[in-house]
Amino acid sequence: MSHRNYSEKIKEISGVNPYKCMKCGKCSATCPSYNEMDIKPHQFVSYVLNEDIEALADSKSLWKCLSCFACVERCPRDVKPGKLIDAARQIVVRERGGDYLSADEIPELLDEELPQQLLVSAFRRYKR
Amino acid sequence: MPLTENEFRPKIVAFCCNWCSYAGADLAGSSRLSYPADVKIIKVPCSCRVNPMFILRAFEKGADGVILCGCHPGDCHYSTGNYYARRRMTLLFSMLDYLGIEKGRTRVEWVSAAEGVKFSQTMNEFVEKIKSLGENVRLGDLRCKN
Amino acid sequence: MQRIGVFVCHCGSNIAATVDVKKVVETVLSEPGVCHAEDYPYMCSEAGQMKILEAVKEKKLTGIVVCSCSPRMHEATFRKAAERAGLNPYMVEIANIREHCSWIHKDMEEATKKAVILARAAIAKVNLNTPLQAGESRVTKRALVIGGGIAGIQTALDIADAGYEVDIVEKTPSIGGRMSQLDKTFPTLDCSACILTPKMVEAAAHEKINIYTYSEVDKVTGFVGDFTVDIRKKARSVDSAKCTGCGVCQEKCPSKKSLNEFNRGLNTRSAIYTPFAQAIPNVPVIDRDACIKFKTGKCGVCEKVCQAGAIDYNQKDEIITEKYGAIVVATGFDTIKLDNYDEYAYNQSKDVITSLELERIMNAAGPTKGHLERLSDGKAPKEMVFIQCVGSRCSDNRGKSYCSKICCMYTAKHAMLIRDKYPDVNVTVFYIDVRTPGKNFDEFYRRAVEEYGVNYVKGQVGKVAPLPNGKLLVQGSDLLDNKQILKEADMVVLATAIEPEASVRQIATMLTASIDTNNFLTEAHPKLRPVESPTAGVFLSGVCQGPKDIPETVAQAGAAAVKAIGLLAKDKLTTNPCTAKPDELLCNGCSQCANVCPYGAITYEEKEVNDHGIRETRRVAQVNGALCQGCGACTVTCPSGAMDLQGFSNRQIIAEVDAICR
Amino acid sequence: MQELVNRAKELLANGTVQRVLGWKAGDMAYNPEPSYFESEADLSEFVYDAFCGANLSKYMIEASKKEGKTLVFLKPCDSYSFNQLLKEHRVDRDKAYIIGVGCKGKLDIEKIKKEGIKGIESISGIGMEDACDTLKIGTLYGDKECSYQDVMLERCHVCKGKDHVVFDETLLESRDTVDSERFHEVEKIEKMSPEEKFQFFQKELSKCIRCNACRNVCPACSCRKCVFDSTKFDSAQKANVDPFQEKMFHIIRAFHVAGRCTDCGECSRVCPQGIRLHLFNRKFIKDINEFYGDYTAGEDINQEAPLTHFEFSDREPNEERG
Repeated sequence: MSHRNYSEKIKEISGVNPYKCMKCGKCSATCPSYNEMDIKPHQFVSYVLNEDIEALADSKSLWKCLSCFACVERCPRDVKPGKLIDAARQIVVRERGGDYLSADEIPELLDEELPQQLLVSAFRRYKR
Repeated sequence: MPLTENEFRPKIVAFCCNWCSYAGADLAGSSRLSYPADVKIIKVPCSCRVNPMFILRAFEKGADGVILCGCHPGDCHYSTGNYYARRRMTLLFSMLDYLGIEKGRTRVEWVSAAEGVKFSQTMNEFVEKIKSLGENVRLGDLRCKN
Repeated sequence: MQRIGVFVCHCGSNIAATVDVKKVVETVLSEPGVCHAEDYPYMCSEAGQMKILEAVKEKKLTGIVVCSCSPRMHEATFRKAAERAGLNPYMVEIANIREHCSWIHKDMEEATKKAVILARAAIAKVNLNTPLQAGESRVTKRALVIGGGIAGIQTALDIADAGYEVDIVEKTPSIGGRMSQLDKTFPTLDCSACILTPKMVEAAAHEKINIYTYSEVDKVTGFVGDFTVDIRKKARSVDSAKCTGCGVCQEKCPSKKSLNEFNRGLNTRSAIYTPFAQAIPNVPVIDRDACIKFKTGKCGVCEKVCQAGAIDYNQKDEIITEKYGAIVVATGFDTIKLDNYDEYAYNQSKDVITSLELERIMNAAGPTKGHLERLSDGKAPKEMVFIQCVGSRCSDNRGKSYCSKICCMYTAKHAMLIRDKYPDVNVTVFYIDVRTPGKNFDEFYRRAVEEYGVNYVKGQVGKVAPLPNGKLLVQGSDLLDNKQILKEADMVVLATAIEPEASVRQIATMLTASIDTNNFLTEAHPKLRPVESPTAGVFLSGVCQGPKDIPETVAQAGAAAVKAIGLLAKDKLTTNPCTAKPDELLCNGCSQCANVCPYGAITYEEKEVNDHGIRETRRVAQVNGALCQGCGACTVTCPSGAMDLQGFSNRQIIAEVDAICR
Repeated sequence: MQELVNRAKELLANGTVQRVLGWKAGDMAYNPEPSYFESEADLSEFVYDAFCGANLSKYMIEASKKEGKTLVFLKPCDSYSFNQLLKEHRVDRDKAYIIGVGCKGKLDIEKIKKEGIKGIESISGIGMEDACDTLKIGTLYGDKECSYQDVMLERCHVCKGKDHVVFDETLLESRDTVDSERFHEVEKIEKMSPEEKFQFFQKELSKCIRCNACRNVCPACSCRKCVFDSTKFDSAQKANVDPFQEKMFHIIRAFHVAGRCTDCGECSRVCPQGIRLHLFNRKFIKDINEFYGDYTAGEDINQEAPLTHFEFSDREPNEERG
């Protein structure tokens, strides 16, 4: 796939119109993983718009996003950076193939403190 | 969209009230929001001016779809016109449906003067819908022609 | 048979680039009734209009079709041209081949085809046009201003100064509006009350101005030049004629727990109260929901202490019916509710406040007597954070899509005032953009940064969290530094979006004035008629039309006044001739049309008619042409087709349908 | 029946009324026709039996213009039509003396003929004093019998009720005749596919010969001049010039009487081609009831009519039924 196609694919999966972003930075202000990210949430949009998906795919941010969706919740423009990065992640996972998490491993990983939601998002992230 | 041969181009009549929807169509124009040329607009002072006879007439003369646009309920320039139009059209459309004229061929949409985008979207959708229904052959004459 | 001339406008390249105008001219020549067709680069120009005049003369035209821009743009122009040529102006029809054709289609062949069809429909209509004569109606030389804020006051003063009677209807107990709640005003930092109070006094003292406070508009009927309005004077429970404004009743009132609306609910007031010291009129009202006398029947303290004997518990709402020629809406704004914005902790912490609340805190007459302090513990703040665009510029459904326009400037004002009065307080402003178009506005903002050391950070705040130590943790981002910022603040001020006062929707409905999805009243034209409503005789002043600061509001208030004066100065108005007209011979007298007429324009009378030699008395519909606004509701209700609408007759519309479907 | 004649004679004699509007015996037992009776002598031809289906209320429009009062006999369903005309100011209540007459269901001669009974010479068992269970029919081919109920008019099977909504006095007993669901037929059509619906109505309407009987008999079609006869809509009745009205006649007519039609069933009764015209009107009635609450035209003259009234919360035209 060309860069353009990747970019379109991200828009399609996420259902986000990145042009709506007004660059207010509320997503970055909201993000709990901000300090661990190399590309910051408010920058996701420009990577998609500039069709620089490779950089986004190679970024640490892809795997640092907790999918907490605070940015999705608070974005005043319905741009939802969390969905964009989620889409980028899905593309990478699809391309890479293989499962990074099998259901058999779950019991071992279970922890009283662990929110159920995390399992769901882990499956979304690490399994085809 | 250039004209291509054999492509079905529906005839669509749009009645627009002067105060909201006609202005909405103007705004769609000045904002260059395109919709198919199949749509031809007739200006009426208010949606309540549209007599069911006009709609039947359009179908009889070969229209494939008729849409009526007026101010949003509550925003009628004449206060109440669109409420009457709403009842009339509800009954007329239901009757046409009863006679076998698919419901998708008739539509009422409330479009304000500020809703150029909605106007254009509505017309795009409506034309698509009519294209999917194909040519209207039913109301040309409700009786057997031979 | 009409003799119709068709004039196709190029509109420069606006039309001609997409529509083959020559082909349109050529094609329409074969339409029935058409005996002349030509094209011209700008039909609306003087030279273009001359083309019409010449053709009418040479070809003895009886009807005209102009294929051009929207009739909303130039129908009036071409009607006047026809009149100059000696034709009845209503013998003109416009085919809208710009907004409805050339601007939305790209393919020339297709656009040209459509233009021809639109022209054909207009020609079919003109073939059935008949000359129409506009009637006349009288103008009541009195104006109504709804809303007594700075917009309403200024409009009323300007109209009154021109010599016309004006009534102001204000729903709160005093005129003054939002401006009376402000402490200082930008960009000059002068005191709001100091410049507003003289205007309030001037309005109250003006012999042509009559103020109804604590009153609301109940009902509006009629039309431009001749509105009839019912004003509900709510029971004040105090006789304005007797009250001296001494204030003893308020001091002695034992019920003191009602939230003080004027101070945005930051402190309390008595049940009998005047909203603020400079209130006009200086006559208190009794809040009957809070008053012990009204709740339990026992108390009556105010009555006992009032030496003027002005307290009247039995006062009732009074309806005043008055006629007006013009109505100006100046209903103003309020800040939005912040219930949807949990992340800013407005409902969790007393130290998160709106900017309007800060105005009251900074004001000497406010809840803290003008001392900047935290409402939670009364301590002086050291770190203050201002958050911009709270609820503004939001395209999600939590806030408003528009920019509230005034926040950037008043936040700079607040920051500057705080740094000036309390130099030890650090002030940080989180902004998305700083918007300062306006005379001396950007200079003002720059002074806040350069002279007063206000810390502006580009980046919206994501979250405000109350901490156990009583402080507020502000989590923001600095987009230019690419850093996330965590700041412990003592107070957070939210630049809350403004929205039209909630009552405006009801008022707009009564006036049949249109309103947009944000509840702002719609102007007749966004650029060229910004202070008029599309509803004739209704004018817009202030924020009810869109966000504005004080100078803009005052300018618009003056403009609305001028438009109203222009109307009031006329003795007679010409009425829309496109009114309903019954055919007496076809009328059944069934009254269905009268049932649907929103204007009460249809009456019935027993009338002798001559129906092809049969003379008899029949019950027939009569239309009052001055009342009829030409909606056409009656025409469709009429089962016999006796009622028709001039200018939009059944036959005309059917001819258009036929032309389009041909 | 004699009671009616006696009462009419009284009212004529004491000057209460100037004339009587009732039914006159026809040339056959099954075709009495509406008639004025000016004198006692005229009344010898008066008849009221199971074939007096004709709704006399529309004649009261003309009668209202005449000198003095007219005595009119109205069956329960006819009284709805009269009331509706009253609401539309088309009849003058002061010019009418209304005797509400009882009804045991009226008969459809076409249905009798469909039973295979031909050459009818006489029919008995149709008087108001009869049991009205079985008809005894004398024909050229001998005596026949058939069930009264089986040959009743369609409208009587779905009767609105046997109470008069307007009257000065009532005479004769009624009998409940309802044995069908009023909207059953309409519902059946609603369930068809668009193509089936169209086929159905095309078949029905292809029978139409545009004789205008439905329009002429309809009490709601009381316009001084029908739109189909005027030039106001370019829909005038000029054959081959503009066929618009030809094609749309029944739809337009149904819309014109929507909210005003009392479902008196006269249109279907008089149609010489047997078109079930009530299927149009009843569809509107069903929709009105469903969308805007139960409404029976003519029942209460002070009630707001559905098409000249609205609620802010009315349904949207595009909404799917359900």
